[in-house]
Amino acid sequence: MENLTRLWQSTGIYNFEGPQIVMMLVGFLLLFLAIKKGFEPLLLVPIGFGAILSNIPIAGIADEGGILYYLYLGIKTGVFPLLIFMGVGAMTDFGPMLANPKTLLLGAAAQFGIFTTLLGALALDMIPGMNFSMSDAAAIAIIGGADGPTAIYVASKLAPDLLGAIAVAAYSYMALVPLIQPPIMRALTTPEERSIEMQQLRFVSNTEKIIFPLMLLMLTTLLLPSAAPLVGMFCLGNLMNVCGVVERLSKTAQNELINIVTIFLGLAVGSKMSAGAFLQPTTLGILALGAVAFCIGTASGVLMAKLMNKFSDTPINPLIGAAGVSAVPMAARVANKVGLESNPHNFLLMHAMGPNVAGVIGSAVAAGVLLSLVG
Amino acid sequence: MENLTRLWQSTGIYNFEGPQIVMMLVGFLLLFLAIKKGFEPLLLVPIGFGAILSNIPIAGIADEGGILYYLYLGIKTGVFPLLIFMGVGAMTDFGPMLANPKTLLLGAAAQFGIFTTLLGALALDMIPGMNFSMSDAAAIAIIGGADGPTAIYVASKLAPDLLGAIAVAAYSYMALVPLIQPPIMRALTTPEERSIEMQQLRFVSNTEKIIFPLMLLMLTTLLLPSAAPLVGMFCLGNLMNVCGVVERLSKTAQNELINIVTIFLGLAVGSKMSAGAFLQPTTLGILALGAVAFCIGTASGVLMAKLMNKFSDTPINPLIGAAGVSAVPMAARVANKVGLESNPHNFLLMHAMGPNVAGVIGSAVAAGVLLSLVG
Amino acid sequence: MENLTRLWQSTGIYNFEGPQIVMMLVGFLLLFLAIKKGFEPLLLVPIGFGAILSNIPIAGIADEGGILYYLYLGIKTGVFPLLIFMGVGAMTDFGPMLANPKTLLLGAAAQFGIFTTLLGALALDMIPGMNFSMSDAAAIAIIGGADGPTAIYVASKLAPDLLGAIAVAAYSYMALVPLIQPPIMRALTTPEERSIEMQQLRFVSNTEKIIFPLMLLMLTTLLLPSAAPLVGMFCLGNLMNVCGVVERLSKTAQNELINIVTIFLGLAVGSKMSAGAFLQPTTLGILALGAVAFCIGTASGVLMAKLMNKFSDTPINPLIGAAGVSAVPMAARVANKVGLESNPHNFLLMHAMGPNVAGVIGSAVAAGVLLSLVG
Amino acid sequence: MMAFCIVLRMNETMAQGIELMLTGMGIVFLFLVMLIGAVKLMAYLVATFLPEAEPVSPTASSAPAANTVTPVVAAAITAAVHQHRATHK
Amino acid sequence: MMAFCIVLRMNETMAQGIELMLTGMGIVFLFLVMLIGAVKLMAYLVATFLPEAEPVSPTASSAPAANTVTPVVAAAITAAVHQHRATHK
Amino acid sequence: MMAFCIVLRMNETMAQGIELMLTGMGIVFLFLVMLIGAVKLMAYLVATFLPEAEPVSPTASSAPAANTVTPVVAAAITAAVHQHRATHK
Ligand code: NA
Ligand code: NA
Ligand code: NA
Repeated sequence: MENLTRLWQSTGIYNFEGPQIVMMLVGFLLLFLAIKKGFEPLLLVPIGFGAILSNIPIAGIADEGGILYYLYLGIKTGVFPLLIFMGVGAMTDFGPMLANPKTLLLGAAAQFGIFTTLLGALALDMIPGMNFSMSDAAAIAIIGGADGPTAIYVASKLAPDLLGAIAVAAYSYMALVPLIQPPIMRALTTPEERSIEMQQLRFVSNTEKIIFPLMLLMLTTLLLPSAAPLVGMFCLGNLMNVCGVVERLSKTAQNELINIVTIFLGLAVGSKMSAGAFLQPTTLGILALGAVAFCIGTASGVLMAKLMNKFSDTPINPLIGAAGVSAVPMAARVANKVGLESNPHNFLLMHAMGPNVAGVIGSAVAAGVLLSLVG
Repeated sequence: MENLTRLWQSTGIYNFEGPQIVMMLVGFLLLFLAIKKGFEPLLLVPIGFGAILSNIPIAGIADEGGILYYLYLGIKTGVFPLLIFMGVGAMTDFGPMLANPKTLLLGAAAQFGIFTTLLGALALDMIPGMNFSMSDAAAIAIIGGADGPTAIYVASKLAPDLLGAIAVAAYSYMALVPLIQPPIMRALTTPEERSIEMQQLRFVSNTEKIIFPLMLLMLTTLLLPSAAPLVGMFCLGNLMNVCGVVERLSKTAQNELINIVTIFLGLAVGSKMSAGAFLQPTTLGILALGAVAFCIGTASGVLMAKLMNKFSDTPINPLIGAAGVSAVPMAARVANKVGLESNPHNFLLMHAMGPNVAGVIGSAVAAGVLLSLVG
Repeated sequence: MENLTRLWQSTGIYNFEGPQIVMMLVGFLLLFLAIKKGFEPLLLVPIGFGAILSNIPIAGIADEGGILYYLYLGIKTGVFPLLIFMGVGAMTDFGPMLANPKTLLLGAAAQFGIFTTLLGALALDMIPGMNFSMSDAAAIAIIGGADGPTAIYVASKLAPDLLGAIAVAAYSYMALVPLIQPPIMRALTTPEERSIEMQQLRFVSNTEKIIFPLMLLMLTTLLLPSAAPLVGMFCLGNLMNVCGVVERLSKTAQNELINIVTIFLGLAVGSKMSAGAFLQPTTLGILALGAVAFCIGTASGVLMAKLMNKFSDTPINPLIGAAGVSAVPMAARVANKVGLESNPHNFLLMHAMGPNVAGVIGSAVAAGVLLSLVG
Repeated sequence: MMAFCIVLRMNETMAQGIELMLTGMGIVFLFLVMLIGAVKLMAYLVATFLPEAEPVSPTASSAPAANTVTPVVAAAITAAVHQHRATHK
Repeated sequence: MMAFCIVLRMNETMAQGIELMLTGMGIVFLFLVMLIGAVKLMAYLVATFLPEAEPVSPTASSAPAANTVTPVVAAAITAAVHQHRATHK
Repeated sequence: MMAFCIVLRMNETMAQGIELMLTGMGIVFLFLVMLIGAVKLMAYLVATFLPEAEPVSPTASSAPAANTVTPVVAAAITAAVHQHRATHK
């Protein structure tokens, strides 16, 4: 009898609290979006499941002694996002960017989304119920970088409490890039501009591809060492891939290692989606700001491309400017698709990969600035 | 000269103690059973080797600072058994169970083995030299669940000192299922019962397979949150496999990740086979109780199937009840084989997979009850 | 304005110190040797990159809280080198050695390089600016074992400060084996000796291959338990490979697991290449001693083979003695190549694999002696 | 006296064990019976609202392909797999 | 009075934010413009001192091979890959 | 006086080193000589009590298969391996 009472008092029914139920529903929503709508499933399946697990009453899966608590140490130490970034680096081809280096400017312009979001967060702080410190604002702003591991790395350093909301916003909007970007791209360009065909990319030798990651790391070292962990691990992955002599390490970094870390990282991010931290007005603010960040980043990239066309002979299709937000390779595919609407023979994919990977560098640099000045 | 003395005093010959030698022989016996007899080699090779390594005098491989000490942290935190369970979940097909859900009752009945073993352990406590606390008894009882990761997880929480003996008993008896079960199955059934042919299983849609792990997790959350870590990681693995959008994560969970963790887990279990903890009368008690647990679980499953036939129109071959003990997929294969003896055209394998995976759920539920009421 | 000042003061340009620049150049040199010259790239790419990362000013990637700091824990605990050794064990075929066990003597003789290096280090201690304690000397001596994981394991226990220089020296000279060994081999042998054809190796049964790693571990246990961690993990890998029942574990140990650990181990070794520890006269001493160690090891192996020919009927080609230094499989290939110069029909590769793997055992034994008497 | 105490304690412990057994088996059955209900309900709801066409003999289509493998092709398969493994190591 | 203070603080914070924005975008552009220069310099230096022959139509050579795959060979390929996967699991 | 002390210490350290060298090489040889004995004993015992038939020319059986690979099959192999790698990435 006593056992039954004890058991009853340890059921979820007895212990459930409203906010936990809401957070579980959020977890199910993420799973639905990931599985049925194809929203960045590799991250959102573990994140959504982690959100569910960490809100199970009594079980304490995200509390000290629970598995999600231990997995979160991988984020707290920065090891997981950096290992993911190494794997992404190994999967990245800098060839198109090296063939047309001025597309780096598009990757720079798109970071405008980050800094306007920062201002937006500070402005929202005026609304009662929203409390964003400068650190919080900087962590939210990085959503505009459209780069998951960078956002998680920065948020874990500047605003761990907001990590769940920031990661969810970042991956959700990355998944929504095909819906968010095209209207903005069409609104800011004429059909003629969208039809611009670009010159074929020059051949890039392997020597250049090997030197580039080292050069990028050196520039980071000289100008912005605070970005060096992110840029460094990215460059290590890239170098392992292009140098050709450590193929087995490169393949493992791109496959098994990144897969293992993705499962762990996703679950650990989900474990930060506790009701106390997530069910706040601030989360709505974060979601709103994230959407604004993506829109401004897209617009900045397109407008920068139009500006460059005023000063340059070799024309740039302004659509590829939108790829400067990162969201690799989704944003580049979107640029290609919108371009095909106006000119069915115009394949922009490879041209858009340049600003796309430039956007990754750009947001890592922006992250370095924020970590250096705010952290 | 001094060096030689020092070296001589640091040899194994000089330092060997009898109990260590016996434990090494136990390690060699496990290796022999694994390699020559095919007893669950994936676990018993690392466990046996870990037992040998941890009993080498002077080297201190299982002491603080040694590699087995660090690997054991993965068990102490519960991370290793839960990751294994995630991989097992990814390899599990709930289809046959969903097609014939009443086989879940067979998986419930077989857990009778767990609770009679609990009583048995408490009874053995009366024998001088055997000292089993309630926690010890519960940890020993879980051997009857015939499920390795569940047994290790529960033992690591309730009776870490008995972990070595419990894990060895669990895996040994799982390997012995083809010897233990058939006589019991034949004794409790008539040839006519063993010849019963079962209806072909209905088609199970993928939607059902996706919803099931989430539904199972929700039921666990509502009724028995203490089972949520086990059931949750199992359901995560299963969901990753059936949802179809994270194939690379699912494959890694089923292959490289589970392989790596299996090596580490096995070695770490072996490191708990120190002479002090293992060479006790209690170990003999554990081995005896484990055998009884398997026998009673098998019998309960078969008898439950016979009982169900009394109340149901669609007949169940009672042999598949024996698969309710888990020991996936060995017990299902045994049911199939014994069935073929009586009716060479009767393939029970898929029908037995239902109670087989139901047994995994059943023992996770039983584990939750024990952790909740005893832990 | 304040921000700009703060940023400027956090640039690498502002903070660079000369020694860090030199260490970065050392890192680039290692990358160049690995990528362009093919020097042991699997280790030297991560080591070189780790050296660069850990010398970036401000970023603190190797300081507490940085990723390289956390990765170094894997070396500090001994886990990484032992896991690499397990993988190497799984890749090792003891067949040729079992077919011709007296080649084990060649693997013993080559360890002479280790102990003369020890004396050399103690002698160098007399030179002002060189300070080698007995522990340092022992850690440096192990370079002569020509075995990376053994060297890293011993150095991490006896002289962590010298780890960077020792690992670099060990892998560099292993890469230089095709340049270092042939002149010595030619100088110590006559053309007739180099033309000696050896008897075909006898068939070795699988039973012998399964028993051997267990026997080797038992001998280590009895005589030299301090070598048991190294020898034990090596034997575990080997047993998993030859026993045939845990193929999936063996493949993972040889591929994904060793690849992951290699990346981490390399980066962590690189993180010990700080200017303070590396830019010392002692590093030059270590490099010089390492070269001497390889030369003496090679010569000892060759001379031992010649000595054995004086007492044995079945002739041994003395070239295979050089393979006794380890550097698997490079040294065996060198023996084969030098042999082909004198006798184009004489394939020594399989015969040289015997002393080659014997050299691994020999240096693990020597490591055990050093850890036991010096540590 | 002491023996009496031990017996008393035994009985008490055994009583606890028996209670645990009854509770435990009760929970296990309750849980799995509820799961049966949930699975049946789900099957009904899915069949009603989210019907999915059963693939027509899913294995039949691949079987003929397997049967028509000629010896030369079988050799190719074997060799390809071997070669792949060799290169993959 | 308190409202005044808040407005003051806001303005101060916003001013900090704007300064951060200007600094940040400045650094981002400075960094990437320098990177453009470095990439162009590298391209020039590599082309001058370490020229590498451009592979002649790298995809053209493999295309014919792919086109000449006959049905029987296609079946072999499929089967080999399937078999490999099955054995690799 | 100090120089004398240093020399003394040196000699002492060198003496220790030499002793370590002799002990070390002794142990290494002792260990490997015992291992030779053990391997020989094992080979004898295995050959006596657990004889295993030597596979008759293990490579000979696979060689013909390799030799009869026709060009079309070779193409299939290559394509299969390429395709597999592409799909595996
Ligand atoms: Na970006
Ligand atoms: Na079970
Ligand atoms: Na060696």
